[in-house]
Amino acid sequence: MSQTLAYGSALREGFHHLLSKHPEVFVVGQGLWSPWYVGNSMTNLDKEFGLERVIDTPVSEDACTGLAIGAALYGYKPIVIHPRVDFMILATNQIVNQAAKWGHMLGGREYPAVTIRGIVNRGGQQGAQHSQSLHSWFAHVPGLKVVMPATALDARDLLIASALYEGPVVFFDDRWLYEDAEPYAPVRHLDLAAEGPKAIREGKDLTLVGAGWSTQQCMIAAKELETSGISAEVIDIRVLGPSDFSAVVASVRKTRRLLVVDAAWETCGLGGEIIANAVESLDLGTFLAKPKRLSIQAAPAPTSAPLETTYYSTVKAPNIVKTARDMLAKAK
Amino acid sequence: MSQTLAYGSALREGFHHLLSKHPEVFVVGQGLWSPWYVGNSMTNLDKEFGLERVIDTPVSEDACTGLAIGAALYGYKPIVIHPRVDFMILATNQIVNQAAKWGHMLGGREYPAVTIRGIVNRGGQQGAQHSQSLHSWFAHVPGLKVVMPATALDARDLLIASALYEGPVVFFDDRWLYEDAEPYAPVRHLDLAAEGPKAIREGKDLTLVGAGWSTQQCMIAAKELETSGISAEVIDIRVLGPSDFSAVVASVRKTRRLLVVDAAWETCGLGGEIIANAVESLDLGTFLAKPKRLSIQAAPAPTSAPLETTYYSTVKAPNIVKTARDMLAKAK
Amino acid sequence: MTPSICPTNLGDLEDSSKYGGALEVGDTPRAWLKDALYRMVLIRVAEEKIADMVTAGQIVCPAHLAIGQEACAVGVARFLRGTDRAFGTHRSHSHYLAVGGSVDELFGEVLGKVTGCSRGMGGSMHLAAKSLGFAGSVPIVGATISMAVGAALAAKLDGGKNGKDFDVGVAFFGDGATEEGTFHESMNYAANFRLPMLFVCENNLFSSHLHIRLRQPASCIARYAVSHCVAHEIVDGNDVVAVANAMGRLATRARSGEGPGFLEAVTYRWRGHVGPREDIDVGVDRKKGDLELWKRRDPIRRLREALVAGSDITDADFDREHARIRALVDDSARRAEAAPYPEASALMDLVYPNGGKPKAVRKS
Amino acid sequence: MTPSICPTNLGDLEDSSKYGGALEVGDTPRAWLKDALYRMVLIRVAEEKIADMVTAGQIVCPAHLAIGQEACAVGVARFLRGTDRAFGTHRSHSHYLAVGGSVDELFGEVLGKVTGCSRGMGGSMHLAAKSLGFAGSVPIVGATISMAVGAALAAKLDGGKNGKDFDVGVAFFGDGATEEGTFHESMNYAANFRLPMLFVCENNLFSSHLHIRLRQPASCIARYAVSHCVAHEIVDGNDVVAVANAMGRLATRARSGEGPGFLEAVTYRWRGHVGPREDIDVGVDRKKGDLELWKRRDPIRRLREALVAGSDITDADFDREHARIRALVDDSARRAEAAPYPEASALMDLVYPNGGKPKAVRKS
Ligand SMILES: Cc1ncc(C[n+]2csc(CCOP(=O)(O)OP(=O)(O)O)c2C)c(N)n1
Ligand SMILES: Cc1ncc(C[n+]2csc(CCOP(=O)(O)OP(=O)(O)O)c2C)c(N)n1
Ligand SMILES: [Mg+2]
Ligand SMILES: [Mg+2]
Repeated sequence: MSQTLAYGSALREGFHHLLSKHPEVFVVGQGLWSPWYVGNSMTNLDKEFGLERVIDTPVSEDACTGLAIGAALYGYKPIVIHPRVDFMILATNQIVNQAAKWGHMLGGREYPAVTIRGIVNRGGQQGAQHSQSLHSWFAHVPGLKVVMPATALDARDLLIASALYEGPVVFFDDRWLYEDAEPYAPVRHLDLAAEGPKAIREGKDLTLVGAGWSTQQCMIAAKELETSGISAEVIDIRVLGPSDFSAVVASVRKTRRLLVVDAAWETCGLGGEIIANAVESLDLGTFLAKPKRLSIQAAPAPTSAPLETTYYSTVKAPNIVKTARDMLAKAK
Repeated sequence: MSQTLAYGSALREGFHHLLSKHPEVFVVGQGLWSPWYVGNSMTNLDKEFGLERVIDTPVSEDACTGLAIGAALYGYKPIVIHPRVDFMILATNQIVNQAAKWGHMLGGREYPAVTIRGIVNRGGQQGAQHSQSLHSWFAHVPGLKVVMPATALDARDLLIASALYEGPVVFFDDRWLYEDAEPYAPVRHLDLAAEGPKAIREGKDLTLVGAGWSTQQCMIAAKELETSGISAEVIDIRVLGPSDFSAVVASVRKTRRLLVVDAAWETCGLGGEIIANAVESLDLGTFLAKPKRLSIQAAPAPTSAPLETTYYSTVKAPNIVKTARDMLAKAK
Repeated sequence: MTPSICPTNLGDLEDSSKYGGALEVGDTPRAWLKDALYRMVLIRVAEEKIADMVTAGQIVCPAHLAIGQEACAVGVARFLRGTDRAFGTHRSHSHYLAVGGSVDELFGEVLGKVTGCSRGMGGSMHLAAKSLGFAGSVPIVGATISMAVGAALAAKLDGGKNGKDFDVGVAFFGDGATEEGTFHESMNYAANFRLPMLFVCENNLFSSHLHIRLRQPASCIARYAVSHCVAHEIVDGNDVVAVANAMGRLATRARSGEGPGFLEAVTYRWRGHVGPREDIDVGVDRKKGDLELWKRRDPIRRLREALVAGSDITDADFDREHARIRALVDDSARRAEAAPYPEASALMDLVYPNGGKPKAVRKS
Repeated sequence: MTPSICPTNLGDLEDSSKYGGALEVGDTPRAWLKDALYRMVLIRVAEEKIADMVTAGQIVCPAHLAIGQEACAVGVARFLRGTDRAFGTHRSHSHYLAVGGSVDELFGEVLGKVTGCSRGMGGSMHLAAKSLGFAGSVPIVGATISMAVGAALAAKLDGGKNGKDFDVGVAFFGDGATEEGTFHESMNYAANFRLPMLFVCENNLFSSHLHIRLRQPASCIARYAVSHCVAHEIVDGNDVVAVANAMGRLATRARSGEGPGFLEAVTYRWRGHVGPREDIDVGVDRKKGDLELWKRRDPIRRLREALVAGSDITDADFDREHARIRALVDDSARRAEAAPYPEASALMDLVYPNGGKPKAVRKS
């Protein structure tokens, strides 16, 4: 067992755990018999667990997802893999109209215990249709659990918790995190219903909030801020839907400054949600600076190298640092 | 010409205008050869303009939408009709991956001048899959204009402006508004790029913000509040995407209280967006009360009569009135 | 594989002047025929009652009636068992009742009462009777087809009971649903993975207001089965014996691991697309006379005539049983009207399993 | 309509040991054959250059190469004109060049330069040359098929030029794309509305890493055309003459209002699904020997041999022209490398028409 665990390997360990210990789990989606389609997050699972439980599929996102929902109603706990969120869009009807609502509209007798994994896979000049992170959409829809791990251990343990959860989960992981490592720890058994945002770094001057990859940018920024004497608390959202942002509120009550970083478009997104929630939950006098959010610019992803660099720069650590400094410099 | 114009008839007048004056406009979608599938909003257009320009279709939301986008690249200005937003979900890929991004990712040489109309059609115990209003989703996506008229004249004139706009538009109208009438006025020629939120009622104590049907609930509430001496300004959002909420900000600067009503789910929705935007744009000292939003409860739509009544009650005028009174009663 | 023959149009099967006589029942067990007859009567009578209650304003939720199509559901149900996994549509009262769904719970559901099969949360378009083999129904057209394929996959993973006696996934859907891409994706999946799956298309020639000739280049839907290399049968969907026999053949193949089957049952709905009327919302080019002709293909009358001709029942038997069923349905409706609505708390409590609350932490 | 014959497997067409010889060029005009030969060489050489530049790290964006498949694009292009409306995929360098797209703009685009055909905003997967009949390409699998159908609808609404000489919509797509439901929806639309539409499936037997036998129950895609009542032709996609002739027949029908056509061109990609390698990302069960055999079906060599055999060209002619093309491609690549990137302002200015700014108010 290695001393550290990287995010990509952690996901694989999560799948391995699930397939080893839970005969009712199977995985289905595009790229599962390929050695790299989904990075190193599922390598050779097909060889280890067989083509019956690690099912590669035709290019049919909708049916693939519906199939998993159906199997989930009959004793299985399938995990659907969409190698890109952009492709998962073709399964929106199955996720939003069927999985999210099945339990409620049929009287709560059963819920499809399906996990729908969408991989955020962008950069590398892949362009507009290979770049999206639409987690805010799914957080908008009641009936879905929406999970977005930022750390290797969470990637593994929240994947396991998602797969074992009794209802539908949309699970986002981010290829930009696959190399991020942290000290190894054995599997923690989490009940997804009990999981939510939490502080992963303590601080007193400012609360940085991120989800998935942007959480790690916040961590980098927090370390940088520390060098100039600014103590930033970092809240990792982890579970976006159904939303419970009380950890953010508690943190801001203490730090009195809120900066949300969401590596996605701004309008009707997670950043605004968290700010609105904080403002509704706290006395306005709490805030020593206006709450702020950093988002990706409101454009499709470009491919051209310099434009792509600009495109992602707003949500990267240097801009977080700069914005945080401004917030501390300014009066209320 | 009648003295008043109702929302449903106004839509029909908009279509009639477009089909009469603009040979490049055609309409395509489900129910267009039926006398009532889309309420009274398109009655007999097929008879008047022919089955070649008023095209009823197979049950294929994705292809129907893609087809319109394709025709829009070749000189036409098609309007796609999705009789329910719930069905439009099956066209998400075409709307979000193709229409929204085509212009940008292909270098801005051309944009598909397509209007995609989704009808919000709910209540009447229709249940979870016949009830959704996902306007916030589309406002999240750069490249789309998102339009949501609240009044009869706007329904007609913004429909015309949407169809004649040079890029893709998602247009939401609401069956609950079809009987709402206002004094007749001839067609105003609007440039959609110049349209946005605007005050449709002046007031000084409180800003109520709505979009589509919720705007009318705000208007009813404003009249009711007037009877108890509270003067509410009402901002009608009209255009959600790309967002420009400066009219809201200007109003709140004056009234110093903000209550947003969005007849949809809360998390990552329009209400939070408007609140976040106002908080970012105004000094926090501006607010005499914490900004607030009213949304539909975070559940799929139930069918059972009493539950359905409860479900929609949070965004109806009586609850707006009550909430506004509370906001005025409370200190900051 | 060698080239196959692909049908195009339905010919006599869509000709309303054909197939009007008493059924050929052959050696079909009489006991089942009588069951089938009265099961169809139950569906007819229950839906007529629902129609009346809609007209009277007692039922508000949209109700899509399968009156005239009863033989499809009842014929298919003959070879289903409680562990099978059938999924329905917006028009599924017939499917639900055909597998033995409770009449009380049907009326409870359409009235939005807590006694409904979905505890009043779903109404007419959300029926389920899982322990009887009916997994559930929803109105998004085509949406349950892939779910049924997933249930078939689960059945295959289960491994079958006696060696290969797989449970089957069943998708009921209409001709309109075959225009949704997901139908084709699902067929390809089932064929590619050789699943114990049965596709049942009730081709009633209409999707809402549009006749199939306005929506597709040919009227026979089974041509898609040919293209997906799925075994198919095409039958008079108003002949419960023909439906059952064809289903039996396809189900036998599927259960023994030979792969999916496609059943096209050609039929006709008597009422409007939604609602109780025979003259409203029936179809833009549907004439009154069309319905008169199609009524001569009444699945109930044709079986009744065959059984009376064979002296298996008398007309008096039939009338007595019909009256008994009518009384039973009326009672159910009354009980449902008297039943309570769901608690207000159901709205939020049913969104997530266990009301969204954590359970004890699991160990594994 | 009478029943049709539906093909299932491709037989010899997917047998890599078949079809290796010189082409039968028949009475095809020699001038066009030479054009076709050198057009294929241009595609080959340009993509080899792109492959090298990817290997060298000069090109970063994902590049899906059609090396080995050149005859499909060039054969189809024979009967296209600038007012036609072809749409492509992630693998569309060949389509773009086949209609005459600028080599400078191709290299500009894959390098993300403002000189690119999409001003550097899209890269390899977003090519367009609209005035030449190539509307655009995108990588979401299947996504442009319905758009092409819409362009065909527009052409039909335009009314055709001489009476019925309609422009056509053309969708290029792969075998994998036929697994997306939208493909079937689009076919049904085109058939139902009898549109001047041509579906061109380059069946290269693979979708990414998976062979068609792992994804579909049979290898011939044209079976779907049969089910949708769309006229079809199935050809050796490495025979540019066969492709062109089949396309010609289908295009003639479509232009004269007889409805859509479906062309299945069976071919093989030599490199990986994405990227330059012949041995990486090629397919999970693809062996080295498979490619060797398929290379004997090289569309370029087979046409060259036919033309040399017929004394239409000499080997020296070919070598000279090949070298000229190579130099031209190298020049284009150099110019593209030297060209500027788009202005930073393009990122936001191109999101909406006219930079999102209002125009003067219209009157009508
Ligand atoms: C995705 C979607 N699109 C459209 C509709 C509207 N709709 C409800 S039923 C129906 C017709 C379906 O026809 P068919 O499948 O033949 O079933 P039938 O009504 O004839 O039983 C349509 C179009 C819907 N419910 N869902
Ligand atoms: C909707 C969607 N799903 C999955 C992908 C990933 N993907 C890119 S190309 C491809 C294979 C397509 O195969 P085919 O259509 O046969 O074209 P080919 O690559 O063989 O030219 C896949 C699955 C995608 N781009 N879009
Ligand atoms: Mg039908
Ligand atoms: Mg392919």
